[in-house]
Amino acid sequence: MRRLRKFWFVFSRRRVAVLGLVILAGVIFCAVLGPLLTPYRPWQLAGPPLLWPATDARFPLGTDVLGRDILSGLLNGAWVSLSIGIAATSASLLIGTTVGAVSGYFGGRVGDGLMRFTEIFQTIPSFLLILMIVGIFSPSLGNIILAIAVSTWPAVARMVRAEFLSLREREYVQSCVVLGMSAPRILITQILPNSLAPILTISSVMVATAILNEASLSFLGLGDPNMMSWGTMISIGRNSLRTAWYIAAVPGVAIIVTVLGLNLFGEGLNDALNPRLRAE
Amino acid sequence: MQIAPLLSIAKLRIGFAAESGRADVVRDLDLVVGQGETVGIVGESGSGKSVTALAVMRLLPPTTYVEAATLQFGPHDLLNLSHREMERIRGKEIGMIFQEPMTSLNPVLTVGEHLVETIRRHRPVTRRAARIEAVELLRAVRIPDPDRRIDEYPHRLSGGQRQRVMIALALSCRPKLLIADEPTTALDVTVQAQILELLQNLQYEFGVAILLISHDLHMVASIAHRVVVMYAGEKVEEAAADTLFRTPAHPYTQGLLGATPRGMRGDDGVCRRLKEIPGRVPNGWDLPAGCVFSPRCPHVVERCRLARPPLYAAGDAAMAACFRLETS
Amino acid sequence: MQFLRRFAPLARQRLWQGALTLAAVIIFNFVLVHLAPGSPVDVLAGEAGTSDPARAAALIKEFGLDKSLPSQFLDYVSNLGRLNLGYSYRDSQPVLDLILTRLPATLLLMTCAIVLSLAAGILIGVTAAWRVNTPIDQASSFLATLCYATPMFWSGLMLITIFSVKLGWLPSDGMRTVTFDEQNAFALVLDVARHLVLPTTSLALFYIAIYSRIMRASMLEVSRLDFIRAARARGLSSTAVYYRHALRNALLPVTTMAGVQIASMLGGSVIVETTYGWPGLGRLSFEAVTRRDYNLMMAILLISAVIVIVVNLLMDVLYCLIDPRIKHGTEEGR
Amino acid sequence: MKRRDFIKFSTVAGVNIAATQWSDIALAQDAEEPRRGGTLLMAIFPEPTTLFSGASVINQVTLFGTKINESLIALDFDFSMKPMLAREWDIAPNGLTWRFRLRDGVKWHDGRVFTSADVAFTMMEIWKKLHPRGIQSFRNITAVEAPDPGTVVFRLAAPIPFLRTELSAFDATIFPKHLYEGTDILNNPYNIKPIGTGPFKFREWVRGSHLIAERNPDYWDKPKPYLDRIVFRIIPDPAGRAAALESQQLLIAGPNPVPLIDINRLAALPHLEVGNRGSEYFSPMIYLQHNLKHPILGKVEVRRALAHAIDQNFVVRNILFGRGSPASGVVSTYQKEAYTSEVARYPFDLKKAEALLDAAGLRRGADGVRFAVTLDPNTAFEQYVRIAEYLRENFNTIGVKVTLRTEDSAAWVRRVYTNYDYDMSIFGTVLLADPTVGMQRFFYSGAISKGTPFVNSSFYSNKRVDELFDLCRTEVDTKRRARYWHEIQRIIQDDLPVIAIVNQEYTNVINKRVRGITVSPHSLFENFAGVWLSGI
Repeated sequence: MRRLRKFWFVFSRRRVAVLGLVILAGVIFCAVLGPLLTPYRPWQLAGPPLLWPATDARFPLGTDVLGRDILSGLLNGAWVSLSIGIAATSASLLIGTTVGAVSGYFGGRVGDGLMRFTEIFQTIPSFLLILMIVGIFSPSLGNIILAIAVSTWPAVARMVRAEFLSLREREYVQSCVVLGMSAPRILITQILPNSLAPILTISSVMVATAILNEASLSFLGLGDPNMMSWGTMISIGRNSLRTAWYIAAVPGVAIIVTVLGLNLFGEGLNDALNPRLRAE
Repeated sequence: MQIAPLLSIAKLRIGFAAESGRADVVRDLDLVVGQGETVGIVGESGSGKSVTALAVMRLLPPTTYVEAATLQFGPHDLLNLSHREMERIRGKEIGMIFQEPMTSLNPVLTVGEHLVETIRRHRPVTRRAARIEAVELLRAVRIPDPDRRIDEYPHRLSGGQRQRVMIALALSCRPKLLIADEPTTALDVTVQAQILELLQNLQYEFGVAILLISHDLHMVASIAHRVVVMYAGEKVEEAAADTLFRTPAHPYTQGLLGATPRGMRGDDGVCRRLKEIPGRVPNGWDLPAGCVFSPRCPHVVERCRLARPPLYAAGDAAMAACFRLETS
Repeated sequence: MQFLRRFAPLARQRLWQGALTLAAVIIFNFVLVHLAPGSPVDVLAGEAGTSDPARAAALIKEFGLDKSLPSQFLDYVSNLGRLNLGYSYRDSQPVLDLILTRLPATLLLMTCAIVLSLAAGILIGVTAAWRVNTPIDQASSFLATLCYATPMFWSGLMLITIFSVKLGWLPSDGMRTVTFDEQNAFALVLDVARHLVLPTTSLALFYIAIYSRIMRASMLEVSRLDFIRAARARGLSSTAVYYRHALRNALLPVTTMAGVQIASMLGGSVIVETTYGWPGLGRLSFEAVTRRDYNLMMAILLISAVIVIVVNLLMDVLYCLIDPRIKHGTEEGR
Repeated sequence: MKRRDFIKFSTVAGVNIAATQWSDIALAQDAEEPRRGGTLLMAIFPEPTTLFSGASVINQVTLFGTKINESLIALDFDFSMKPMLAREWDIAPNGLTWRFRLRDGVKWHDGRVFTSADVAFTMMEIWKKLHPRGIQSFRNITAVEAPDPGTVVFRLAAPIPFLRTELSAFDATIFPKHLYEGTDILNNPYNIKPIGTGPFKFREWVRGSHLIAERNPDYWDKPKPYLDRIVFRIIPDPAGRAAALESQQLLIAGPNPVPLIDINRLAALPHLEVGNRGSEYFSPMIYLQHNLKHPILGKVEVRRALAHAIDQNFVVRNILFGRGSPASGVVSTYQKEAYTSEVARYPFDLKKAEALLDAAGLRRGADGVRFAVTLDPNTAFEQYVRIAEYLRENFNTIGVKVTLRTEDSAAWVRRVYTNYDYDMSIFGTVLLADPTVGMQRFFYSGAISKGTPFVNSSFYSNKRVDELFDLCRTEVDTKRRARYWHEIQRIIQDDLPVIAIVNQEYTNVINKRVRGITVSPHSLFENFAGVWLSGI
C-alpha cells in the first residue's frame, strides 16, 4: 500500500496529470454506462434529421443527416474507440514485448535478425501500412485491430529491447543466472517487472494513437460499418460541413479530449513511475 | 607586509529558500583576498565552500538568497550590481574554473571558438587578432602544438588539456581574481601537480589573485598563502598556510590533518593508524546548538554546547573559533 | 573534403542497412498485397460496366494474374532491377510515370510541413524553456498536447470550414487554380503557395507539438550542464549562452526525432492529401488500395520506404554537421 | 456518407447523367446572341482511367469522350433523331436496312478526311466487339456497307427497335479507322489522347489535377464551338466540389456532384442553377436485390414482408433530400412507353410485415430476432450506404437482424457478381431509354454470367418473363411491345427478386453564366458545341 500512496503523492502533484485521469475516468464512464445514459441506440433513427445541438431537449447534441442522436453516438463511440484502442494496444504490447525481450536478452544474431525485421515497419509509414491492411482485408473490427497492432508493435519492441539490454547487465540479473535460473523465468520474474514502468507509460500513449488511427480509418470510409465510432460520425458529417458542421465537429472534440486525457495521464504516469523524478 | 584587499567579504550569509523554510548553507563568513594573493578554502563537501565561490560570481540559482555586510570586489559592490554590470565583471575581472573539465567545454564548439568568443565578448578585438591571442594563451597554459589544437573539438583533448583550456579561458581577459573550484579533483595525481605548477606560474606571470577551493588540505597548503577552514557553513579557522600546518588551532583542523597519511608520521617515524573524525557533517536544517563542531569535538565541554565560540586570535594573523583559545 | 572523408564510412554503413531493409520491405509488400481477396479485374470489370466474362478472362491473362505467385514475384523482382515498377492496370500507363507525376506534390507538401514543424516546434520549445514554469510555458505545453491530440483530418475539415468556406481566404482543394491567362512564374508560385497553406498546417500541427515538447525538454536538460555554467562564468550574455551554446546542443535530439518522424509524416500525408484533394502520392496510395492496383500499391510502399531511408540518411548527415563527436559511424555522442 | 463516394466508380450500369432543368426564364435568355471565347471549368470525378469511350460506358470517360468524338445522329427531347455526322437517313419499311448520308467536308483533328469507312470500321470492330452495351444491342447488325465515302448502310438480321437511341452520341461515337485499324484497340496509344471530329481537341491530361479539351478551329459546324477550351477539373471530394462551385472555380458539375444535403442550399445561391434534365434518358433507380438462393430470402412472402418495411418517402425526404421519387416497380417512371402502375403495391406497414413473417413461420427467437442476413451496399455513392443504414434499422424493428458489410468496389463486385457470397445488396442502376437495353439484364435468366457485374445475380428465372423479353427484343410495334412490358412488370412485382426503392434524380449544378446546355436529354454528355459563357 505504501508504494501506492507514494505513487499517488508524486502523480497528484502534477495538476495536468490529474486532469488527464479525470478525463479518462469520464470517457470510461461514458463508454461503460453509455447505453443507460440515453434512451436511443446509436444507429436508431430517433428524431428529425439535422437538428442543431441544444435546440431540442430530447437531443442535447442534436441529430445527424438521418436523424440519429449524436449524444448516444458519442457514448457508443467512446466504447468503440476505447475497446479498439485497448485491444490493439494490448495485442501490440504482447507482440512487441516478446520480440523486444527475446532480442534484448539473447542479443546476438537472433536479436539483430529480429531488429532487422522490426526495421521494416519503421521504413513503411505506419498509417500507410494500416491503410493497406484494412483496405485489402474487409474493414471489420478484427482487421482494424490487427492492422493497428501490426503497425505499432515495433515501437514497443524497440523500447523493450533497450530496457532489457540495460537490465540484463544489472547485478541482480547476473546473480539469477549464477543461481541457475532458466532464461524464461529470469525474463518473466526478474526483468519484466522492472521494465513495467516504461511499458505502462507508453501504453497509454499507444491507446491514444490507436484511437486516432481508428478515427482516421473510419473517416476514409474503412471503418467497421456496424460500429458507430467517432471516426464514422465525422465521416458522416464530412459532407454536411457547410450546412451542419456540428455533426463532424462534436465527435472531433470527443477524440481530442480523450486523446488529450490519455496523453496527460501518460505523462503523469511517466513522472510517477520514473525513479529519477520520484526522488526529487 | 600589508596587501591591498581585492575581494573583501564580511558577514556573508547564503541559504536555500525551500517550501519548508529557509536553510542557511553559509553563516557570517568573513574573507579577504589581497591582490596577487592565493587564498585557499578547505572543508569537507557540504561545508559551503563551492557555494561561496558561486555567490561571489552570482551564479547561484534564483531559489537561493545571498546577504552580506560587504561583498566588495575592488570598486564594485557585487551584491547590488545590475545583471548586465555583473556580466561585465565575470570573465573580465574574475575568472573561474570548475571541477569537471570533461563537461565544462561546449562539445560542438572548437577550442578556438571558445577562446575567440570570450575575448571578443570583453574587448573590441577583430576575430583574427583574437585568434592570434588565443594561440598565445594556449601556449601560456603549456598546451603542445597550439596552432593545430586551436581547431580541435573538446572531445579530442584529455582531461588535463581541457582544464588547461579552461584556465586559458578564465585568464583570457587578464582578470584580477581567478576562482578555482576543486580544479584538480577530477584529474589524476601527475596531471594535478602540473596544473598546480601552471597556476603558480600564471599567478607570477599575470599577478592574478587566486581563490582556491578544495577538500584536499595538502594540495591547498602547497600553493596557498593563507588558508581558511570551513565546517558546516562556518569559518572555524584561518591562518597562514605553514602556521596552519605546524600549529592547527581548531580541533576540526587537527582532525583533518590527522585524517591524512602525510600527517600521521609521528616523531618516532612510526606510522600510526589514521584517525577519522566520528559522526557526520550536519546540514543546514538541523544545526547543533552552540559550537557547530561540538557533537564531533574530542575536547567538547559543556560551554561548547551552549554558545557559539567567536574567532579568537591563535598566533600571528591566525584565528580559530574555539573556546579553548580564550585566554581570559 | 574533410567532412566527406569523415562521413563516408557512416554513409556506407547506412546504405548497406538501407539496402537490407529495402529487400525485406519488397518481400513484405508482395506478400501483403497478394493476400487481398478481390483482384484488379473485378475493379476493371466493375469499371467498364457490363463487360462479358470472356473479356474478364482476357484481362486476367493480359495482366499475368493467372501465373503462380512465385513466378509473379520473380517477374516483379526482375522488373524492379530494370527500374520498371510494372504497369498500372487502371491508369493504362507505367506505374513509375504515375508516381513521378504525383511525387513532387507530396515532396513539396512534406518539405513545407517539415520546415514549418521544425521551425515552429523549435521556436515554441525554446521560448517555453526560456520562460519555464511561467504561464507561457504551461500554455504552450498544453497547446502542444492539444495539437498532438487533434486528428489531422478533423483539423483539416475545420480549417476548410473556417478559412475557405466562411472567410473564403484560401482555396480548399487541389494544388493550382487551373486558369489560362498565362501565369508568370511568380503568379504560379503564389497560387501554389495559397493552396499549400492549409494542408501544410494540418500536416505540421501534429509534428509542431512533438518537436516543441522535445525541444523544451532538451533545452532544460542542456541548460543544467556544466559548460553552460562555465560559459556564464565567462561573462557571456544570457542570450549568447542560451542561443549559441544551449540551443545548438539541444537540437541534437530533435534532429534524431525528425528522422524517425518522416515515416509517420508520409503516413499522415495520406489523410491530409485526401482531405484537401492534394494531388500527391498519399492520395494516390489511397486510390491504389481501393482500386486494388497491385503494381501501384507495391510501388508506392517501395517508394515510401526509399524516401524514408534517404531522408534518414540526410538526417544523419545533418546530425554529423551539428555534432562533431560523430565520426566513422560510431555515434559516441548520440 | 461513406468517404469512398469521392472515388465514385460508375458501378451504376451504364451512365448516370442528367440535363439541366431550365425554368422558362432561362430559355428566353438563350435567345441572346452567343458570345465567343472563355474557359468552361467543369468537374470530372473520379479521375478516368482511359479516354476511349469505344470500350467503356463509365460516365467520366463518356463525359470527356463526347466532346472529342461524335456520333451519326443526336436525340431530341422526344427521342427523335437529329442530324449529326449523318445529314439524312432512310430506314427500310421492314427495318432491316438503315442508310445514312454523311455530312461532307468533315475532318479528323489530325487533318485526315472523315469517311463512311470510319463508320463501318467503328461499328464492326469497336461497337460490336468491345462496347459493353454494343455487344448486345448491335448483335443483329450483320454487315455495314460503304458504297461511297459519303454513304453508309447497316444491314440487320432482325429489327432493332432501340437502334435509334443506341446510335446517339452516348453509346456510339465514331473513331478514326486510320489510327485504330490493325492495332490492339484496347491498348491503342490514342486511348489516352483521343482524336475525333468533334468541336474540341484533346490537349492535356495532368493526372490527379485536370484534363483540357481545346477548341477545334476547323470544326464542320461553323461558327461553333463558342468556347476557347473546356477544363475538366479532377476534384475527388464532394464537399470540395461544392466549395469550388460556390467560389466559381467550377462552372458546371454533374451528375450528383455535391453532397445531396448541400443541393438545396446551392440551388438557393443566386449564381447557381440546379436541375435534373437528362434523368428522362437515363431513368436512374436504386435497387435492393435479393439472393434467391438464400434459404429464407428465397421465400417470396419474406421478400414481400421486407418490401412493406421500407418507407420510400423517408428515403426520398431524408436521403435524397427530395431529389427523387418513390418507385412503384422495377421500371422507371421516366420510361413512359414501358412504365405501368397497375402492379402489386407494398405500402409501408410494419405491422403487416411482421404478420407476413409470422405467417411464413419465422417466429421471433428469445433475443427477438427472426433471422439474420448480411447487406452489401455499393459504396460508390453515399446515399446507397445511408439507405443501407436506414434499412438495417427498419428491418431490425421487425426482427430481421441485418449486418452491414462495406468494401471497395473490387471486393463488392467479386462478392455479388462472382462468388455470389451475399444475401442482399443495394446499388444504383441506369435503365436508359429502352428497358431492353437497360433493364432486361437484371431479370433475364440468360443474362446470369459469373464475373460480369450489373447483371442478373439474384438467380431470378421465370419462363414467362424470358419469353416476353425475347419478344421485346425484336418487336417493332410499340403498342405490342408496351403490353409485353406491362406483363413483365406485373410478374416481377409479384415475385420481387428486386425491391425497387426509389427513382433517383440526377442533378447538375450549373453556373448561370453557362448557356446553351439544353440541347438533348443527354445534357452534360453532349459535345458542347453550342455552349457559351455570358459575360455577367
